[in-house]
Amino acid sequence: SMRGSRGLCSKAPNDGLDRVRTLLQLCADRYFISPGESNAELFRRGWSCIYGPLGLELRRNLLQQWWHSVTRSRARVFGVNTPSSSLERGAGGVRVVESEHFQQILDQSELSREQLIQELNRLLLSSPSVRTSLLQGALEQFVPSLEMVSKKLPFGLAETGLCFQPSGVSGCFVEVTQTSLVWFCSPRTSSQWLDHWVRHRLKWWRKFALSPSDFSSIEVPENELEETESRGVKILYNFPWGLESLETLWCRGDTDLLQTYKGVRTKWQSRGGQKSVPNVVSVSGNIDRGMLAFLSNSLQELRGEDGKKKLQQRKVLKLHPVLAPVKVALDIGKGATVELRQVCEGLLQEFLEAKISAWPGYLETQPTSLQHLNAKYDEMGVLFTVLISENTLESGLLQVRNRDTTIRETMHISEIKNFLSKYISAADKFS
Amino acid sequence: SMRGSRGLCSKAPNDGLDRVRTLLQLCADRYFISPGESNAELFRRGWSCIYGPLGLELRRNLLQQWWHSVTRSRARVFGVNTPSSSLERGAGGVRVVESEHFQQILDQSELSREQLIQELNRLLLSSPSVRTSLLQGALEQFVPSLEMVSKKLPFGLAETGLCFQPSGVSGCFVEVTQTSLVWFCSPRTSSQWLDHWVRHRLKWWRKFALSPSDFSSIEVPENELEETESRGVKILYNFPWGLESLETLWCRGDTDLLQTYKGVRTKWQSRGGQKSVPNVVSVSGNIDRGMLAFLSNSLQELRGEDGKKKLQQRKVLKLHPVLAPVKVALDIGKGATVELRQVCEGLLQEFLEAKISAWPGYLETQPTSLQHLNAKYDEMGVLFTVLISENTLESGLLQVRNRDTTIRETMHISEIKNFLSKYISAADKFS
Amino acid sequence: MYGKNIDEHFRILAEKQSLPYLEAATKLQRADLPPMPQEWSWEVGWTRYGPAGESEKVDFPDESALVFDVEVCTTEGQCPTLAVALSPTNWYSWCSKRLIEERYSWSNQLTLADLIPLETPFNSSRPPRGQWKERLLVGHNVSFDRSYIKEQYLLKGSKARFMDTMSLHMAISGLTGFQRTLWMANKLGKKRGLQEVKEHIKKAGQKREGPTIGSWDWVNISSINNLADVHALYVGGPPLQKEARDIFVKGTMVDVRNNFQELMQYCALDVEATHQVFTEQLPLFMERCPHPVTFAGMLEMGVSYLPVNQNWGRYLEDSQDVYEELQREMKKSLMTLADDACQLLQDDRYKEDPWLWDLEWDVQEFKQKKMAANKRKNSKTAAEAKVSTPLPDWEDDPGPPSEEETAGPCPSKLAVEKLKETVNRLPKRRQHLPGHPAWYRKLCEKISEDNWSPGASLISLQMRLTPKLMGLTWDGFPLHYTEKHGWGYLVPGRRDNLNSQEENQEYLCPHRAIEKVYQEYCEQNSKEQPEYLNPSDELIWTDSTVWTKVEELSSLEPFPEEYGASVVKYGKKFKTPSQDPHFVSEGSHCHYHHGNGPYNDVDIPGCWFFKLPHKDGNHNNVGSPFSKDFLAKMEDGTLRAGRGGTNATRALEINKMMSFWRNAHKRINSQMVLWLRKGELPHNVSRHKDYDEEGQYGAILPQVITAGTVTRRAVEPTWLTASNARRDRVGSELKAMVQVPPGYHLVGADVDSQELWIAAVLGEAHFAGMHGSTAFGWMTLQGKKSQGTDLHSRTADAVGISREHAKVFNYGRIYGAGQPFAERLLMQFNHRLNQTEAASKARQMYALTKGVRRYHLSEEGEWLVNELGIDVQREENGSISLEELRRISRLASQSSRRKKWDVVGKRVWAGGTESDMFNKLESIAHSAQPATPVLGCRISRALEPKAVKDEFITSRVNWAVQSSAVDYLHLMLVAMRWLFEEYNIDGRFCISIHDEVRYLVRSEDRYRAALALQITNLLTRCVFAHALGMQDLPQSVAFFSAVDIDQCLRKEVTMDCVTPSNPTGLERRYGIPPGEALEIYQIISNTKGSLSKGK
Repeated sequence: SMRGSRGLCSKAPNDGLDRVRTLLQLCADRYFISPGESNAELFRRGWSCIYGPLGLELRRNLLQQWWHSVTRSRARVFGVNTPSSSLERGAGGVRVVESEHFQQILDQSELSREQLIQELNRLLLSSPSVRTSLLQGALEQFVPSLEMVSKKLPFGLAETGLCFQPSGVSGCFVEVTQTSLVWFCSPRTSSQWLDHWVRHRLKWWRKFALSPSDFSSIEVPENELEETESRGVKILYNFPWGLESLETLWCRGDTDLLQTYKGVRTKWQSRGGQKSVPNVVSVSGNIDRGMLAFLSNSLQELRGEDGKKKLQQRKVLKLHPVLAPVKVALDIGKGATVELRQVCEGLLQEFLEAKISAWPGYLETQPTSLQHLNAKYDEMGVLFTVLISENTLESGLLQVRNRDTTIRETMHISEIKNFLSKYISAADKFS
Repeated sequence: SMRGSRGLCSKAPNDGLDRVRTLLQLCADRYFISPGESNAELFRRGWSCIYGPLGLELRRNLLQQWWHSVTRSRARVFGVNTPSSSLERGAGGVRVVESEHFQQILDQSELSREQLIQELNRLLLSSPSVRTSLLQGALEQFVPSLEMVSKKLPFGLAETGLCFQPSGVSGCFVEVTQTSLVWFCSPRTSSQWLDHWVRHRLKWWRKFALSPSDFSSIEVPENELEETESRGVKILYNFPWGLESLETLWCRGDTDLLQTYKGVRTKWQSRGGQKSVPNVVSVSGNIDRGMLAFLSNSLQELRGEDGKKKLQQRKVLKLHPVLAPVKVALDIGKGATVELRQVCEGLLQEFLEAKISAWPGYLETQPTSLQHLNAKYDEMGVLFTVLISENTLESGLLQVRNRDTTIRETMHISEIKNFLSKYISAADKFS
Repeated sequence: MYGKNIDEHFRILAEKQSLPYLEAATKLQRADLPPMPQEWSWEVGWTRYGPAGESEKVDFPDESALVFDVEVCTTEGQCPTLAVALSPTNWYSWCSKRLIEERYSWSNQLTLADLIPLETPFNSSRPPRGQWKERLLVGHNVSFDRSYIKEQYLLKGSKARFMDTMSLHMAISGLTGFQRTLWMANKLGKKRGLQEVKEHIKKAGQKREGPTIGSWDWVNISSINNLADVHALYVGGPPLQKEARDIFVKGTMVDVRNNFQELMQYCALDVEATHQVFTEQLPLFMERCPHPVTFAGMLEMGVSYLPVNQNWGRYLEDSQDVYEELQREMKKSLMTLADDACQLLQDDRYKEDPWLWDLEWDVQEFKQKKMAANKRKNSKTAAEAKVSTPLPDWEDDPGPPSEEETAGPCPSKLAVEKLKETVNRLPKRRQHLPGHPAWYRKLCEKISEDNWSPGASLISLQMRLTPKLMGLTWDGFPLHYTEKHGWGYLVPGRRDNLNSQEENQEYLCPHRAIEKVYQEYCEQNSKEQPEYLNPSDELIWTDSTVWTKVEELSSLEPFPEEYGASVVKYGKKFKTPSQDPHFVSEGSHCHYHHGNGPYNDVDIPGCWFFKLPHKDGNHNNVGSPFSKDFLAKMEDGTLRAGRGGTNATRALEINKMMSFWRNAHKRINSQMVLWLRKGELPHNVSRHKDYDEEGQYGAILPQVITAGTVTRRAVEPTWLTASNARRDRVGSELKAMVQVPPGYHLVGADVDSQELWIAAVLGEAHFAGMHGSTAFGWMTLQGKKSQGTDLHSRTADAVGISREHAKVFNYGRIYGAGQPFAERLLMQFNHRLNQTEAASKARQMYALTKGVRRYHLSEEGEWLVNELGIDVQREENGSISLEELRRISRLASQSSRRKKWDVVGKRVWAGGTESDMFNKLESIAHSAQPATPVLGCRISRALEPKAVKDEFITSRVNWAVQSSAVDYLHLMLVAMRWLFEEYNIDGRFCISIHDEVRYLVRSEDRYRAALALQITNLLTRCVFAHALGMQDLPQSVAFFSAVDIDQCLRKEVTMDCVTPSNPTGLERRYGIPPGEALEIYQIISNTKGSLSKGK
């Protein structure tokens, strides 16, 4: 290719980086993320960024799948929701400060330098700090939940939510959407439970992947474990730029609980009267990076040849049907008449009511070639494109194009909704 | 009654406050919120608090319904997601500060008082501020979204997310989960669109209400409008302590957009080439308070007489089937055995797979009277209680108690799941 | 001014205005018709047929006179399907595009191009050479056909006018509503006919024998309104065949295509018949309504036009939306009540419920198939073999299942699957909610239904158990229903039936609980006394509803004053409640409650049963306590919900809010709106600064039958009867949705107390020939509502009722209703009034106003008196009282064998404020050829004394007043047209709603139009005075008290029409500011007193 020889960018063409650039461009072009360099960078690093409608929908789907899989996997996982900021957490960390109040202190000219520092310190300590992970919140809900589970182990508390994490650059934070399961069990079984959850999680990630082997798990070497952790496992994804962790599972022993409750053991005395402190297994993931992983995993670049035998790259986001943010796009063939539009609107309503997310392509009034349209929808990961034409008004027949096969099938308008529902739920069940 | 004459509490019994107390107690007892005075107070004031599994599920259901109703109501509403903190917003507001960095500045003893103040000011201004509403984020996504909608009005951007709001006490913030729809339309139609959305929203709130007329809308009096707002409507709920606003809709004119884009009009020149600046209609709600409204609305206190003709208060949370956090509870009649438990587990699994949220009452091993059990489930708003007994093992027959009629019906185990699915989806459709 | 006097002036105006149309009508009448084509052309648009059957496609029939008929295939929308027209020289046919061209779907929004052109070529809204011609179109119920004519939707231009053979028929030979029933009865034959009459009488609420209809002559000189019967009346010959019509009503377009020739012919035959009818009618009409103003006025009435805009669609949507939401809320409330009531099943608590004790509370047993004996044995052994493993003590966290365990099928799932197999032991057809009480089961859909929804979803307000679920009370007593007596209530305290029944009654009435309910009610009421005399606005009737009521009641009223002999019988005929066989049969009386009862054949232990009062008299059963008649009782707290707190009360409220839209939405939705494209609007609209490119501008042509009643008043079901906007009625802002296009205003006014003035001025002319010479007349001239000196306030004071109620009385009386009507109204207004009280009040009021009857003896009578030597007490004018009359007739019959002497001559009223007026009205009614005093229009042949003798007197009295009011309207229309043309005021007639006229006027001309209206009123009143021989006119009635200049149709220019479907009001929601209401001095100052432009 010509690219290598362009001016100063004389580095050897790096397929991986090329791929990244393609992916990020596609995400910005196709409404997954809001355009802009810095936003793309946040996204690439697995942090919450500004998502467009498709990115948002994809993340919603992913979160929903996570929630469903974790809370419904056993009878003993309960959801909780804790605030993202709290006053009670120790010193340090990221704090939320009201700038007016801060300013007021700075403006008090009667304060000496020392008094000023004292006042500011007091302000800082009285300001709520924002969480960096969901773990602490769940630990605090351990005792209030005991009654609900009849004081019996094991049980788990699940939560998803925003966390603030240091970005690496001093004073800068990033937002991350975390998923967290905190599992309370007996010390004896904690390692077994860790294995159980690793298996469970890895299976989940792979379920939606186009090439499952890009997802893997790795035991954290002992020398990297922190004090309270007896074991750790990471679930990794093989990004074009290398492996990155999507989810981490730890055997945390009993230290966390002891710390949270400052050793008041009676609080969790379970019914049996055992004396041992419950152990904690934590499972926490970064759904923003998970999303990037699935996007990266599902992007297929295919060489296609068009009519004039010129080489062309066809890019398809082969997202899993359950994850795909748009299941079906509705378009009008040639000659958009009022009646055709009416049919589209009716069909769209029908899809939306059946909770099949649909793209109102028919609203676009500028003429586009069918080829361009298909390319666009492929890049959006749209499962099916439904084409309504003059012929539909007479016979009720539609053209339905499949993203994966690119084949166009004729279908009757009365059957399309059920077909789509069936297609999606079957993909959910059998993958 | 005796109440008036009790000791110091000689104030006339206030029905409304009584009701509030009952409601808050019930929410804490029945796993809607985490127990504790301060948490209950957050909850009562319509702020995000620590939710228990039932509260969380209720909020999830509510958010999902909101999302579905807003984004699927018209083809032209798109979801977005913007970060909760940003650097670019002007001075003031609530800022996120890294305390280590802050401390470092304070610790620099070589700095004079003035230098210190300067450094701190710089830190403050370089710290990201957290949003108090979702509006600004959506405004910033206006131009990036234009291409998606072929530069045609109207369209809307929907978002839900955490916002930080002043609590009224200086330096204290509360978290609130907001729902926001920012609707861009032509100046001519903005007032009509406001009416449209008011109707749409009010209808939505009422859809799930037990007594819909407790939800009402009121036009904001002209003298209470801010400069940029030409009209405003609030959707109110009649709480026992008075009316409070759940959702606010404003006709905001074009000022916001002009400010956000600093007057660079070319950015939004729509295809028709009209010169007018699009107007903004904003619809923003507080889903935490909305949840409280539905809880308050659905709490029915019924006088019942028990067998001994003693007056009894039956408390039922008649939550709408779609909202109810637990649709069905599974319990074992007298004498739990391994076999009965197995049936329960199998049934639970079946429910969870069908996405019918179920309560594993059978895990409770301490014997409870049926009356107490029913009372508990009524207070949890559980739609149906399925009782599995010795007889079930023989005939496959279950006892299914309906929350609303309190009547126990016999049903076969092979039909219960479909019955529940049908019940819930029908309630969704016909209410 | 033209002519010698005001009457001539108007004659000249009217003749000038109607001349071209009259000429056309004459041409049509005298035409020698061309032969009807044998073969109809299958082609889009118009085809003209020559005398030899040759056909030619034309743009439109360019003729000055046409008889015309349109057919619409109603199942396929509002688009006209085909039409036939007939001129004096040619036949024409028209086919729509939708008929000829087959397509899968058509737009449901009609455009001008879909309609039938009569004056303009295709794709144009201007006539050839830019000249509109005067054309006359004749049809039967022609306003229906008019609504499919293209040019009629244009804001300006068309000079086509319409003559309706149905209206002509009403004017010549129309029937009153009651006569119509009798006519049908007569036509349908004796047996079925009698039944119809009986049914009508029953509906009207009378159990007494019907009135004796003495004369049936009128039946032969009249008919009901449809073309076939009208044709039979005027033309005769073989009856018209109407069967083909069914295809248009029920069939599809395909059916129409398949029967095209036949249907075209059917349509043409109708046209032919209409022509024949018209030919016969025209001379009759001219003879009976000779004044040219009548003809000109009717032409003008026929072109009403209601401008609407995009807000019409919004209104329909909003109203329907709010309505449906309320409907859902109501249902939800009722379902919740039903659910809550189920709890009474526990411990049989329903037995102690004052309302629900008599519902069906039985439940069913859950059925399973009986197992065969050997099977049973097997399962028994299986059961014995079954191990029941006790739960292990909860061990400390068993840990996760192993990988192998999760890999295989889950054992608990298998257990469930296995159990599911027992489903074969259930019966094929599942029981329907066996565990629920029977009454609840009936409210639930079977789960096998396609659209199943959970809960008591079949419940409705109309069901018998609903009032019980709501715990309704009447004055504190729980409601109860019996088959025999309908709805009533239970009053506790009865002792005579306590012991006898208790053993064998399945359901026992909890009379102690009922007592408790009443006690609580009494306790509450000692605190807050409900106000009973709150005037309820439900009873603010329009004058036409008052008349319907009067006609209904008076047709059944005995005539107490007629003939000496029947007077005696009257006392027996009129049953007092105490003679009702069901009434107080066993002498068990309720000492503390008075009402409609007790009915002791309802044997409920410990309770008396009282019926709810009925508006048509207490012997009628009440079918539902939620009917419109009880809305007022709910508002004043007589009827209230006692249970379920807010749910029941709210349901009642919602019921009220929905009432308007429930009754009207079908009619309103079917209004045909035609939207005009920009090029179809006049330039002054499309180039106006307020013109909105994205807005919609269009019109509705209300289907007004210009003379739809026997009084020649116009009839139209939606706009002419629409009430004003009410805060608590969904959709009641209807009228205000008629909104002007940019650059226009609606200018109009109500004639102040039109009918009262007409009645008064007739009486005064009769009495002294001077304005204000009677007490009644003085009140109409000088009385002011604000000072409480107007007629209604005076009546209210005199009888002690509200002004609104008094208004109903007054109109009723002036329309000729008698005392029984007044009694019934009184009891309806206040159900606590008993019959005697009501009767005495009514008598008092009638003596005060109408006066008392006095009689003049007939020749025969005078002869008798003379012969028998009876000493008769006479007034100055020679009249005698009823007592004297009775004495004379008694003496006469005693002293002779002849049963009946016709002793009565003229009857007069005396002593009341309105006696003279009634004497005048009756003198008109009794004259040989009753005619309106001003324009001389004769009464329908079917009501002339020649045909009906002395029957239908009330109708004739009413006719004299109302028909004169129609003359008033026609005069106004003629005058307005003249002034608009003379002074170049750019505007058109919009609509007249009885005593109200509205014009659509260019905004710059609006004040001049207002002045024109004022002058019109002045001239019209002058015509009345002149015709009655009075040469002056009091200034207090000369002008409208206000002329409204507004942008929409509404009662008051300041009404914001806030309703549940329009919560923010007209101004905020639709941007319509308040209009101006200007009195004469303001108008004079605005126009500098001149009608001329630019002064």
